Amino acid sequence: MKFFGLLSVIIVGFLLLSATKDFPNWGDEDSPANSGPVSSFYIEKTEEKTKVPNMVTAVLADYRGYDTMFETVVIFIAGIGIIAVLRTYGSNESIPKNQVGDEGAGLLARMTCSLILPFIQLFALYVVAHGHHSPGGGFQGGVMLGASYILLALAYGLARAKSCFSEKRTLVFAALGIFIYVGWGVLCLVMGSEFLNYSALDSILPGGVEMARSHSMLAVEIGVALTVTAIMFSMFSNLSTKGRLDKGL
Amino acid sequence: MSELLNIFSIILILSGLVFFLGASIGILRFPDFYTRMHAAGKGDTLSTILIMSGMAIQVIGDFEGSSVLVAIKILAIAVLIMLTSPTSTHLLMKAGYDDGIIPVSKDKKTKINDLGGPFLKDSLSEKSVAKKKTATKKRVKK
Amino acid sequence: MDFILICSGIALFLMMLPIMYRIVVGPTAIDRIVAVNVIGTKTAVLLIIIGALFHNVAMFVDFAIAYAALNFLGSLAAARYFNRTRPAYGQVSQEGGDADE
Amino acid sequence: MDIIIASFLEDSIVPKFNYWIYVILMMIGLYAMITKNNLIKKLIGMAIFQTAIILLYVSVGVKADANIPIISHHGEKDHVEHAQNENLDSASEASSHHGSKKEHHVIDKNKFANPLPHVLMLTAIVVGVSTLGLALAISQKVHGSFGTLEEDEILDQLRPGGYD
Repeated sequence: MKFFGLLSVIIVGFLLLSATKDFPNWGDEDSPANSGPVSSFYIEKTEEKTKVPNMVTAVLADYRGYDTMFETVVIFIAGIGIIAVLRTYGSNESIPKNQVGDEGAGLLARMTCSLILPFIQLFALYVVAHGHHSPGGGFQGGVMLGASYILLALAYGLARAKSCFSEKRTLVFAALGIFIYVGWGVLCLVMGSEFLNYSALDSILPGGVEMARSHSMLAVEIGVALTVTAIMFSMFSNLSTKGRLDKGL
Repeated sequence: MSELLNIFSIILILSGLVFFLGASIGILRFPDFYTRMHAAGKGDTLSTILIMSGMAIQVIGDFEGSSVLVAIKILAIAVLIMLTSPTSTHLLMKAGYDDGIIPVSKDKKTKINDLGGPFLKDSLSEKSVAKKKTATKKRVKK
Repeated sequence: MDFILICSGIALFLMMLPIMYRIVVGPTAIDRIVAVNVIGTKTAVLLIIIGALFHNVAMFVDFAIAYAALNFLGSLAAARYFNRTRPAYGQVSQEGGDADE
Repeated sequence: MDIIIASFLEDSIVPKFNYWIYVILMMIGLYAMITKNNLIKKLIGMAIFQTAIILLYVSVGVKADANIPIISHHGEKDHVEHAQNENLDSASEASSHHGSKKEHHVIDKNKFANPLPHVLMLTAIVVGVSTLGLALAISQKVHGSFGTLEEDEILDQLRPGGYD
């Protein structure tokens, strides 16, 4: 088995490597991917049309809005799937009350976490809100914010984290994020344009068409960040307790 | 940037590299887990702080508004690592201690119970060890 | 100045190699995790140096903060995992599995 | 012989080293997925495979003299201004100094990396995290009902006549 596995892997690798001689060189500016009309349009026109210097955020939240919307739905479905697979309800008397993990990770870790947790959460909000001008956005900031709750659960025990971010609240937040995203698209529809065409919102948002698109991206990113935060924490708490949500890792 | 500041930052960066060399050799060469942890915790943190300070001085340059902000962020990373790296080393050390890793000693006679810690005399009982051993044996036989 | 930055970056990378050796052969699992932790903090430093080489530290510093914070999260989770599973060995084993992956 | 090796090195390894790295990473991941017996190790192989694909896409979007795809007007005045002065004619520069919002810099597309692969890979990473989480949940469930994560033992138990 090992031999055949190795043989097939080497054959696949050889085929792929023999195909690379038709590929563009490293750093080639005239390769089809780099000189194509789509990416040139994104680089040259994004800031003019949306007033967002970070092209990745602009392309992610505006030009490819459908893609990102269903990406958020994918995360939501993954979280729901994990809950459906793992979560067990009912009595948990069979678990012994040794609870090594319930009181957290000791005084030193608690002290450190209480010092750096506000910093991490503030930085996560900065990443979400400043994603137009610096690397960041909804996914990244959501992961940071979810990581802060995971840190809380690791240091103080899962019960403490659940008192801040209970299971019900997790699911509500996850659904709320998608609701914000889709609702923003429907708002565009109501204002007389296509779904997720933010330029229709210039009559209710200040600053003209470009700034309307920029602000809409911020709203959409906030929705993405809510969903990602909630689902990350839900994933951690379900996976680390085998779906019982009683004692932390 | 003044020449003096530049030289100062270069000295900071190079000294950080020297301390990191110590940490890396220590992690490579020390004989057992606890001493390796020693090298990792101290040398790593100090070298990070030194290099970060040097880079912050580099970035500040001619004291513009935005570059001061960047320098503050870099120093924030240094503070973050200064807080977190010893903490994680301590926690991992505690985990290894509870795990029953035996420290190396000259006469090689130190047993796990000699240290007087809350070791796994009863929790890692002989029964569970035997059970695990038979389970692995069963796998190997297959 | 660029020369010194490049040299220090390469030196950092070369000094990571012994630690990577420790990741590969480390006798215990916790050895490996400590080595990964050290490499994580050094990666944050390396990101700052790369940013200075690209004259764009303002952008790269955000990556470095995120990396440093998440690195601590990883080692804390590993420490909690090893701290919990082993002492609870005998008690948890009654429900079939001894540790969750 | 040396000449052949040297020309091979010069033609297909040095200018295309990113593909070599991605193929090697992908082979590691594929080997782990095929031959490893433990389900968690298979998942680790899958994660390495995804990383290789991400590396391929991102490395295709690299340009030689390019920076990250974020246009920065503020901050690092000296470098950015210096970089943009090369492709500014004097008229637009004068107007931009007046701070009028309508006038924009002419953006040289060779100064910025291709943003499209970054966006695609951002979504790919998100899908990777989702699938990995779900796969871990399912393997926990497998461990709960079979007591093991080794593939052959699970197959033994599933086979009719196996011990169970």
